[in-house]
Amino acid sequence: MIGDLIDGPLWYFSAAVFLLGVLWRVFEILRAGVARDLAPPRAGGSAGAVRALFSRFLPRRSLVKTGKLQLIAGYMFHLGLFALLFFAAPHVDFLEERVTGFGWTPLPHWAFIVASEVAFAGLLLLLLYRLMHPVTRLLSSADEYIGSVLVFVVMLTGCLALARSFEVLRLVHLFSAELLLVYFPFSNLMHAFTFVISRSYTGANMARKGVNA
Amino acid sequence: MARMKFYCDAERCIECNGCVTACKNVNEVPWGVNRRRVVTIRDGEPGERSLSVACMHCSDAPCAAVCPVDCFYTTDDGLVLHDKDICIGCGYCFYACPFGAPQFPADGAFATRGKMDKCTFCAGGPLEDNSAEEFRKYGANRLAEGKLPLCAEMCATKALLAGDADIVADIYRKRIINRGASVLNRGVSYQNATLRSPSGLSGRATSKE
Amino acid sequence: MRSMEETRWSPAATNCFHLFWILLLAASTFLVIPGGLARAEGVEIPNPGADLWREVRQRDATPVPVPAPTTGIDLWREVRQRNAAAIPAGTTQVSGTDSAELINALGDQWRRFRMEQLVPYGGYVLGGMVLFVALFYFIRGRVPIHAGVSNKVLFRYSVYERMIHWFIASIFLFQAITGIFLLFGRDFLIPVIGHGAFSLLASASKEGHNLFGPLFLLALALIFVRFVRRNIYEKGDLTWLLRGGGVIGKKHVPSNFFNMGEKSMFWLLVFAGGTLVVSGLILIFPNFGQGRALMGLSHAAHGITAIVMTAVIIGHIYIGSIGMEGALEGMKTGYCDLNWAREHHDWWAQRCENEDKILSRDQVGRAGVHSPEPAAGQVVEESGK
Amino acid sequence: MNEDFDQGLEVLNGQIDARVSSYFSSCVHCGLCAEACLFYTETGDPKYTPIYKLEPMRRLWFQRHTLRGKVAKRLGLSKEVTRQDFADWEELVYDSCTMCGRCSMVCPVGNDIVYMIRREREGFSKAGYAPEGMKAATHRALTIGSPMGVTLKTLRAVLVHVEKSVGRPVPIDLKGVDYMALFSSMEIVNFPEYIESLSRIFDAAGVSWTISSEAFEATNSGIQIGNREAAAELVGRVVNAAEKLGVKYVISPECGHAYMAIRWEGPNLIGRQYGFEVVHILELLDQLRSSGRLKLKDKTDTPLTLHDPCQIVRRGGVIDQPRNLLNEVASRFVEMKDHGDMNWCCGGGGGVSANDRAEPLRLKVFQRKKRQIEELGVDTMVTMCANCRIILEEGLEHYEMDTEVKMKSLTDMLAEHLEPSPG
Repeated sequence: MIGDLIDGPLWYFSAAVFLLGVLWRVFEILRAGVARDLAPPRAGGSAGAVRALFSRFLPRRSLVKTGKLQLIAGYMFHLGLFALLFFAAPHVDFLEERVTGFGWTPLPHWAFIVASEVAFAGLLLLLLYRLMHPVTRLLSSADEYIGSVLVFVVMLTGCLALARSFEVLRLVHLFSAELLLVYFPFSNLMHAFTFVISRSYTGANMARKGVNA
Repeated sequence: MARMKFYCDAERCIECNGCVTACKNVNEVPWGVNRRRVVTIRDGEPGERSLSVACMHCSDAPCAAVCPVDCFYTTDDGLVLHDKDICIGCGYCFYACPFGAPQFPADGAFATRGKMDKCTFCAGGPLEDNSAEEFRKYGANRLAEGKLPLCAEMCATKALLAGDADIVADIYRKRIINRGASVLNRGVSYQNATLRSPSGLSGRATSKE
Repeated sequence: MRSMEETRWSPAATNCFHLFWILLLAASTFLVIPGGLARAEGVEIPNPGADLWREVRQRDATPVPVPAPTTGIDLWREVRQRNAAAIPAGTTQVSGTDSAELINALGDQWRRFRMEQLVPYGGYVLGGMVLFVALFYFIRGRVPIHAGVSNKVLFRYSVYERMIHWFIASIFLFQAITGIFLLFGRDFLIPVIGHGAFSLLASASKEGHNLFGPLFLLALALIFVRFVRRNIYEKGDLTWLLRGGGVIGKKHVPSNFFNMGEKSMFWLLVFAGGTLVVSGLILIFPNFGQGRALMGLSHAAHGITAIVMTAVIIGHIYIGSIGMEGALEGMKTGYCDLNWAREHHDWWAQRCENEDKILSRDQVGRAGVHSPEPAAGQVVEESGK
Repeated sequence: MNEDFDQGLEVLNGQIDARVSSYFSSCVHCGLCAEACLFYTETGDPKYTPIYKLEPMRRLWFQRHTLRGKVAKRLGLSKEVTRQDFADWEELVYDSCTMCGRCSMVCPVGNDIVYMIRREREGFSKAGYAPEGMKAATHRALTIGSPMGVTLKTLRAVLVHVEKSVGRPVPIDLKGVDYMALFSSMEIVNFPEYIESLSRIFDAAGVSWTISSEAFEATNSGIQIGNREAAAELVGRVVNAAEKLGVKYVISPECGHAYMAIRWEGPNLIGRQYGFEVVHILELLDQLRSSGRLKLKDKTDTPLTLHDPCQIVRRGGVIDQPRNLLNEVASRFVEMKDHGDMNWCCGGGGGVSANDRAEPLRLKVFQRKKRQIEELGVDTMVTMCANCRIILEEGLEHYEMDTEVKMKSLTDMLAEHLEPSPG
């Protein structure tokens, strides 16, 4: 049956594509390498890399006012998604069963729903911003729209399956998540991993010059 | 065909909650759900009466009428049962039921109720009789075994009667006859509490209107 | 050449819509509510304290009989006949909301309201609205920009305003569709797709509806804060109403950034939307111990306002899309055609002209690419405040 | 310079290293960098969004460095980067970017956008798509020795005046001294008082220094236009001269990109470390101040503010030194709202000042700086970059603010407050 396919082979396939794809992309990026900086540094780069890795989670003050729409919506989406992805009871169960082998304390049901509401509001607003603002409309390519819509579809099917009583709804959610997993490594959804590399490079480089990036 | 009915004799019910316990036990009803309950009126006052109530298996069941997914059905025995595979836990039956029979395993925020649960007259559900799945979802199917609901079977004072309406009516009629005229002449056995005495109307007003 | 007929009728026809909404709102309120009320009045819940007070006020010393069954047989009869009025309040060992109540007094009325009024009349209203819009379109056609599309535009909605508009729009649409499934699905979808499939759809709709509900509150709050100042009624609005939005007198009634119809639409959204949100929250948070009576009433309020709101939004979508040339542009790009503004919001257009705020399409660039927002250093005052 | 589009494309491809790759992978096109760029905020035109300026490079990266891009290109879903793209983007890459690096500071995923612009320019200049003004400046720098055409003769003429004014000879080609000073052409031509100030301060602080007749020019058009060979040649001249004179330090003057070129890019351009250290003049002065060799007197009570040259402060790391020094000579020093590593560029960096056709745009975006000055209400502005200074003066003149706001060089100001050494 198609359900068994989605729940079994397709899941393992998409998980494998995701894992290998992400590893391949990271390799693809690092392969080119970076020339050693010969200029005598003011300070070590590693500390700067770590600092930038964390400091860029917060916006620069001068950007808070002009960028507030993206910032608020962006935080809502990312924090909400993080909470519901890793701390929703069904996800914890799923991860324990299929991935980690151990579980952890999930959010109470109401908090899970609040998190998804926050994430939904954020994603919708971000998508609308992308469509409405001249800058993002100019910048955005099919990649961004496909990524946003896929994430939205995964979240929506998840929300429709909240009752956890219809196998079909769960499979639809799982299937859309599998699509996302397969698409992920080949799109700029990769920023979920590569931001670490980008921030570290920039942070290290700027720290050598004596600037807090 | 038989028409299954419950009858609770309020003259006999002593609010022991045995029926509630029996129901919970035989159907392994989850925590928080009570398919049957005993309600006492005028508790501790003259005229106190108790009734054990559950789903009355109405002929024109409001729950079935309002259900948006049409998950209720009436069996040949006149029982109103529902299909938990269809139920979406919306709670409409709970608003409509006059007896408060529909129960939900949860009443969490964002209307997380779970599937509705109610008295099945110990007749299980739409699944295969006495299968494990039927028991998990609906509880016991005693009717399929030729037994009556355990609540009535367990009733110590035989206040709660269950079975074919005709037989229940016969039993009750006999009781009335045996109880004699005193019962028929309402309230003589006990204190007359039909009328409320207007004792408080002779007081004085402390201010003008 | 456009025919005289078209020229004379089209603006009036547009405004006819707004008038229609207001009438519809009023009509539906009168249609549905009294039925519910009449039944509510028929209920008598025993209340000795109130009775005593009534007797004192009426200086009536005659004892008032309270119908209360004493013997078991009477009690059982009242229960079977769902006669809540005859049964005194009880107690029970079983915990739970309303579990000490033997009879749910409003249950049957709620059932009759839902099955005999909300579903059929709601269906007529929504179906009628769709039919009305379709007929309107086929008879009157699209309202054109009479002076033609010009090369000049006016800045109408900022990015943020367009964002929150489409935000509330998408949420409303989702809620309306899922709500319609839940309300009418049993009658229309079960015969087509069967119980199992519909149950799946209904479960998905219910979960989605409950999850997106609170977001509608957020969206409504954003819309309210942003647009309220431009929607306060002003002097010319009375004229607009008196002339039926242009239907009487058959010509356009001058208006500001928003006309009377749009303002009414806004306030309807605020109040009906507010009702939807409040009643919806009562329904989706059963954990605060509210009883069946309150939830039943909330459901009724939710149903009525949802039907009215959806009908109005059908009209709103019609005017905003195929019904009127140039209407969608403002919400899509942020700029509206100058001629459109002159024909529909002439006071506002005039003020923009006076303040030299007319832009050419070239300035605006590729479909609203240029945006004179505060960030651009060229602060454009949001008009119509 | 031989220009060739295909070679340019290959050079551009060669510029894509792991950093660039990770930056493009991380970018989600959120558009926040636009809010940090004065070319966007002042014009409102979305094409000036920093990351958009990298579109040709991004497409090349996509097609040659990602699996998906390779497939997409083969299927014809991703358009080839063409001459037309280069022509269309030339304005974005050169005219509308001062490489100020403000965007790099705000990117949520930490992309160093300027790093990429710098590399994109390598490809563009190789392909011949660079502004004529910048090409000519680079040509003059390589042939004459200065982008403005300043020769040794010009310098000597200026030094005559300086010597007269200071009353001592200016040391030229002195071997075995500690410091070798560089100047930007702008200083030699427009602000010779800098040389005078330097001379006075060094005399007072007892610094042994010299000027090399072979390499006194600090500016480097090569890194502005994006031409590694030219840049390496220009850096090499300074390195050779300094190593020939055997100095311990080379002083980078009050010039933004000159500091970037000699301090941070230089060793990487010539592929080896220097036999000397590079210090910015203000680094040196602050060092002298803290060690007590530079004594300053008479704090002025005129309210003044500091304009941070991007390449020295945000991209160079000389952030606190100018503030320490300024606080020594001014009692009413106030900061602008966005300052230090988040300052707003004057609009003339990154070669834009050498690019005549960019002038109208440059003057338009100057409004950002103008607003900053107006918000503060201060009538004296101190800076430490001759290019910033000239751009600011031009901007103020254009907006007829030159009567209200005066520009000053920080080094000159320190020289004015110099306490003569007792010895």
